[in-house]
Amino acid sequence: MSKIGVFVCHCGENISATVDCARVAETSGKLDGVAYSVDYKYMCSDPGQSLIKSAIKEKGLTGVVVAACSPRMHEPTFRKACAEAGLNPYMCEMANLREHVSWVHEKGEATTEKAIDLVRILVEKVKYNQSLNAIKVPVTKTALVIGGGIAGIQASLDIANTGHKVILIEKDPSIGGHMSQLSETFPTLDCSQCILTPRMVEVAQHPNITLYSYAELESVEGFIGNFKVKIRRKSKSIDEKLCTGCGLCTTKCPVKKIPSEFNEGLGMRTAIYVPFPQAVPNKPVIDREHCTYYLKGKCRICEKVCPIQAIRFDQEDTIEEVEIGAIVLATGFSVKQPDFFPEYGYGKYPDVITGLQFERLASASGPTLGEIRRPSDGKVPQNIVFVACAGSRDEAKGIPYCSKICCMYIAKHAMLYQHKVHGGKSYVFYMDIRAGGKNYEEFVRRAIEEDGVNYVRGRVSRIYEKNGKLIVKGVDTLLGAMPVDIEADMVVLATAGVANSDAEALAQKLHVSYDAYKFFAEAHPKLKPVETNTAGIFLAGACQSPRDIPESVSMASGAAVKVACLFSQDELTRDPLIAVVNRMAPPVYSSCVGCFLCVSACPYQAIEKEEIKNRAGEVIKTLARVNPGLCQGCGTCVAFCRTKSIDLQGYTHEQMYTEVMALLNEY
Amino acid sequence: MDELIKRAKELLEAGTVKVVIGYENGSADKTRALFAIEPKDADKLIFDSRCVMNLATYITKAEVKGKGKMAITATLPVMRAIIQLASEFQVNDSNLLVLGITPESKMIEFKDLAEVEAFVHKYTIEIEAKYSEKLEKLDKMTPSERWSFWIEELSPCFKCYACRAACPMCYCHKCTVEFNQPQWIPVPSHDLGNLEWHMMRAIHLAGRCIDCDACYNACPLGIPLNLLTKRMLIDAKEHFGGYQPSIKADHLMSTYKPDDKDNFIM
Amino acid sequence: MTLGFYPGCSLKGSSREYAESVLAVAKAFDITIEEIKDWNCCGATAAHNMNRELSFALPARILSLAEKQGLTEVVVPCAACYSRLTVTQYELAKDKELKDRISEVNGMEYKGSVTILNIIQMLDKYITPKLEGKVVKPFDHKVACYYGCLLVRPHEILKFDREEDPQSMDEVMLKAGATPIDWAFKTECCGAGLSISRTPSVGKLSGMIVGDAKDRGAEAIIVACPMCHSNLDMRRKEINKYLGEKVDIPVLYITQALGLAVGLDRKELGLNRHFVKVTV
Amino acid sequence: MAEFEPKIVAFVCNWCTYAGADLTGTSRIKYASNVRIVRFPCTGRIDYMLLVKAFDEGADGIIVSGCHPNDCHYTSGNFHARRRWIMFRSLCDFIGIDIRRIKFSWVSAAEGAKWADIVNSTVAAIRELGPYEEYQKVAKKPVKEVING
Amino acid sequence: MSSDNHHSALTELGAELLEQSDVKVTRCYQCGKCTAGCPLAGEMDYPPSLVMRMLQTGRPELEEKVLRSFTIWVCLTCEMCFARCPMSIDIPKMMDQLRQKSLLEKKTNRKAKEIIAFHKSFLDSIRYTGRLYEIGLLADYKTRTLKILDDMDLALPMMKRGKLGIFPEMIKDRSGMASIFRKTNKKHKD
Repeated sequence: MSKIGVFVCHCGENISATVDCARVAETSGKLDGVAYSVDYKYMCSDPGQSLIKSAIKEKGLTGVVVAACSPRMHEPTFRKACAEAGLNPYMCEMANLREHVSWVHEKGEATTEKAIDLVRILVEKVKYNQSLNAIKVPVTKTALVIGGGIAGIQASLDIANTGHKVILIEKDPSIGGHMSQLSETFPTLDCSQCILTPRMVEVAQHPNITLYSYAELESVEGFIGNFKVKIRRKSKSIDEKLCTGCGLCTTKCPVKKIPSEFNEGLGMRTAIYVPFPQAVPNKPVIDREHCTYYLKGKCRICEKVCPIQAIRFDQEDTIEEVEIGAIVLATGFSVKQPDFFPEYGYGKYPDVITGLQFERLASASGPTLGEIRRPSDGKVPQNIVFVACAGSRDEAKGIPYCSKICCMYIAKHAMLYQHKVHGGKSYVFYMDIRAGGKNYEEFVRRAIEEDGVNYVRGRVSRIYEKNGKLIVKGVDTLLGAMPVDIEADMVVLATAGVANSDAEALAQKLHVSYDAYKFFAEAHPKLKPVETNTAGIFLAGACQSPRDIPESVSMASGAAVKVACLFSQDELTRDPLIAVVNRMAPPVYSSCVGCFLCVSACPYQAIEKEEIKNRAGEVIKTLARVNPGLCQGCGTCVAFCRTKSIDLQGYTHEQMYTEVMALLNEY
Repeated sequence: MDELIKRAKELLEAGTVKVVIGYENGSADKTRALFAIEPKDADKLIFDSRCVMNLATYITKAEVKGKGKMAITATLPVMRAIIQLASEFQVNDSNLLVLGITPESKMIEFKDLAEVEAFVHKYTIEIEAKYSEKLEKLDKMTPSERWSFWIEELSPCFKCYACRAACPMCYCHKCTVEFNQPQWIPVPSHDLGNLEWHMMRAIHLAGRCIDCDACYNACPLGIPLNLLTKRMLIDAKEHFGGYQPSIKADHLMSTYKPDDKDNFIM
Repeated sequence: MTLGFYPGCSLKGSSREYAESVLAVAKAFDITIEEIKDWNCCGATAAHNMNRELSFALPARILSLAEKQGLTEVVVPCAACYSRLTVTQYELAKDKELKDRISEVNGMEYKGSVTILNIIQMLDKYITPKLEGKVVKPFDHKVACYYGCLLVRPHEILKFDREEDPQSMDEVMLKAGATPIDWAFKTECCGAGLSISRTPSVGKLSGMIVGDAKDRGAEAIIVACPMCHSNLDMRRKEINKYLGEKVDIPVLYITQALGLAVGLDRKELGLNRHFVKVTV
Repeated sequence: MAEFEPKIVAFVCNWCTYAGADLTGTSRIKYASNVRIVRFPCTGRIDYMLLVKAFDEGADGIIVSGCHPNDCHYTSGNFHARRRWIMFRSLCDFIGIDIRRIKFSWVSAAEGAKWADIVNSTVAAIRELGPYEEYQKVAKKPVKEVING
Repeated sequence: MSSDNHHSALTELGAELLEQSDVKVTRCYQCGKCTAGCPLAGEMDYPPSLVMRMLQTGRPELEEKVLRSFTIWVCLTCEMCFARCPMSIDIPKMMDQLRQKSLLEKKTNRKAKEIIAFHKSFLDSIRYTGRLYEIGLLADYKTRTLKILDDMDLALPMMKRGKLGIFPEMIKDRSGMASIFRKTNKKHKD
């Protein structure tokens, strides 16, 4: 006979505001098999947990149902509490009264009735729960960091400094990411490259870090502590061991008119190239899409000029297979590209540029050596307009969110412009100034008060060219919505920060969740900001949402600590929620008939054949067997088995059947 | 079928096989299964148009299998069943020899099951016209009419399980209906239980049924339950390009294609 | 090949040259045009400004008549009529209650089965594919294609071309041998419905359009809407007053320009009816 | 007379739709309270017999929901599920079970609003169809009557 | 059961706009892009974004000002605001609704007299003939507004060019047309 305890949480007022918690507890107390029921303000708090623990001990409970928030939030908390009181943790289930009831329905009879139903369903399920023991698995203490921007660099260095091995992969020829493209950084105006390049060099020289530039993730298998990863190392067409990085080849390459990615198309590069002078590794790659030899079969000038014969035209991509214990995703973000703003003429008017392009114009290492000159004719713009929220906070264009970093970099851009172009006039069209951060607001005030940047509150409707000027049709909403037209020489769009175009595919490869905008999803918005829903995979930087440098760096260090925590253990425990093939007394041994159709249904190749032998060693029956190390507990085999011979612990036939029965019996 | 008798005798005499499964004359002008163990038993072997029972049903039975290597008189449906069973690891070359009978009533002895498979693949499974018409008629009905049709048709069923016994694919030691923790299918012969039993049987045969109609032929009440499996056969063809029993290929329902149709999914 | 035809009021009155050129071009390409019998006015701006139900009832009656007549495709050359008919079709498809109410008001069944084509869609579907070899007198001029408002907006409902910097007219003109210019006022409003009641505003709005076309060297402005045409052509006095100079760039319907390119007679195309003399 | 309140059972996977429904809550989006969610690890685990059981027990409508193609936490559980649903749905239709009462959907962890929409539209659709009396008439038929009859 | 109470933040007018034209005024975050692109914002007493703001406040005196505004009549329905609105707010549809409410409650702006007169003349023309009779429209408009001399310089050349028909085009089913006007005109008499 079951003795089940039901613990109904008010979650402050989050649940009790619309659900009559006392009635839920009272009604549940009358259910068959329920020995104790109570409601309490905060069940997850210390006194709340003590309430559960003492009830388990005093009433000798055999099962526990906590009716509170989502099990995805607190199931581990309450299972741990049960274990501490001596009850097997898998005898505890949660009814989701907050996310699935109180937060989504109005106060009323029907809402409380639903809460009671959910509790009853779980009470019935718990009756069929079984004590289970956690599974132990070993840990491979090497981390994979994907993406070599500032977040990936920081995470790699931090993990490497705890004494663990790191493999850092970067899809471009050099690490550095967007930060290496920036001119100065807010709110201090220190030079981006000056603070970044020492870190890049440290990565290259660190004994614990293996850097694979020009490499991408091919595939991932396995699970926390035990990933098997394939890395595609794209052919650089050079012998990296031989190449000294002298750069002779890049000066002699005849294909010189390729828009430089590093300079955001404002400068050119050659087909064999190093993206920028401070690149790490500082060795060239051949861009096969533009190289004359690969296109036409002739040229090979670089090969002729190379003093140490390091060019390898026939080099092929290689696949590196590595065993990994944890993964940090630090793949960063992109900015929206042309044709997204037809009303602003981006892509049509050369002097309408993006913020990232402005960074290159303002950078001492950029195409204009830091002078603000407009792309069309190289003139110094005397009137410049900065448009905030170009794409961001624009639901109609599919980007309702705030890109967060633009308010600050616009202030920086306007400030840099005023510093560099004396007598120039700058305008910022903005809707709100979001400058929450240490010394951020002060920085914006400085731009307005000391550098004389004209901030106009309103959005720009259209930009068009007239007699060599860019007419910016805006509005000043603080002047009773007065239309404002400005004749500008150059316009800078604070383009929205968006997820990389391959983010979705990468997320699918790794089985991590992503949001509606393809940014990777954290496991909990507050308490698990660097974890993903897939154990052992962590997030750092702007791949999770647009963020600035200090935030990316702190997040990277946070992810690194999570990896270090994981690597501090030699073994991990895993939930035993896995499939099991039933066993029976001889001569049947199992209801499994060995058709093995489950084998192809299993996504993890976790089902094997097991031979039952008699004393003479003859095979008398062949059955399916689930390898507990490989099974991840999806249950695809369970629903497929005709004889119901496989069952899934934690979600057994009896448990699920009972839930459905309980669901409707007293609906 | 002198040739068949002769070969069966040889096999038994030589000890190549321990049992030859075939047809013999039964009562009331019907045929029944023959299990020839002694060479002389083989004299009773017959083959004619009355021999429609699917003998493959027996090759998974412990009583038959336990005797040692089997030889079987196999018409096309029987051969199909054998291949399906081989793909489900229930029979293999070491325990079965096939004495095939072609649709032209000629005997061929197959070297191994791979040869049987090649032979079977020469013929695709086609739904007979009389059934296509019935299915079409049902398709034209409203769902409510179909519901009444089936409730009425299935209502007399008293769960004798003759259909299951006759089906070569129903070889499980413990059928879902015998699973009582939980009791998936209600035990009494009640409309609901009947419905669930036949639905479950049909879906378990999806991608496996070789359309031999043995179930229908065995049903004492003449319930047209083979319409259900035929429907599954048509669906398999329409949605997934159909299937042929094949020893090595993945099973239709335990695999998927990333572009399986999902226009019904919101 | 038979195509349904809804001319609308302007094409029977102040813009009859538009109708003439549409019919002439259709004839030249062996398209039989069948006018909707007993058609009524679509209600234009006045109806939707004053009375929502009426603004759906009038276009719905037109579409019901077309259905009754067995027409499956109807070309609506006037951009304003095109907009009203399409909006009505969209709203009635979305709201069954409204659809039933309108059918009742009209005393006519409305199914919503007719495909509505604007003039560019008609040209793209039936004429430009057959244009090769037929252009005997290429319209060899720099042209500013003016789309106006109602041909492209709201995109959500019309789903035609794109709202900013549309290209479909430019492509047709390119095939007719013209050089379409890139300019900034393709989709700015000419003042439309306020032509009579607030003429000075119209002078300014239309003036900016004609001014930009002139500044960029256009030799003709190409339009697909009778309201745009009357504002840019007949209001030239007010436009010139706004611009402070005399601008005599002619305004042609796209079907007129296309007609000239395939060698149709100037009079047949109604070019003699313009206020600003067509010198191209 | 009180409006008919359909009984709806939702079979959802833990990683996408359950999490999506959690997000509906976190976003405070309101929806009809007629639905009861049963949590499965994956749509691949959802036994079609459970759907039949839900009707047996008096459900008027069923929602089955999981991860979008390629988003499955277990790589391919949803693909397997989809293939089974195709066959199962067709069989139901052939038997005469009203398949308008079984709604299949993909709702990701990011689609809180979609979950609310799915529930609301399903409730509205089932409300329009009315109680599933046709099925209930068979399900609730006493066993005895069959034996005697 | 769930309720649709989440619109409770709206005023009566706000709720009406949501019901009739799918415009939820609270969606506007006052970026001003509609005003920035409006061809006639300069001639309006309240530019479109300001109208949105006034409606958002829910203050009866501001709602009243909107209904009595010139803005709603000078709006051309050029659809530019809707096309560029980052929140996809259908301002033109909302304007239709506001105009009709203004008419119904007899709150029309005095400066809009000519515009309204033109619309009325236009609809009258259709009511009686089924189609627009341009000369009739002009004559009627001129009687309504006493602007006898305006545009006379256009009329003659138009006739010369065959652009003005002397006689009205009439549809056959004129009683049907009259019935449509009658049935849709329950609310307001002009």
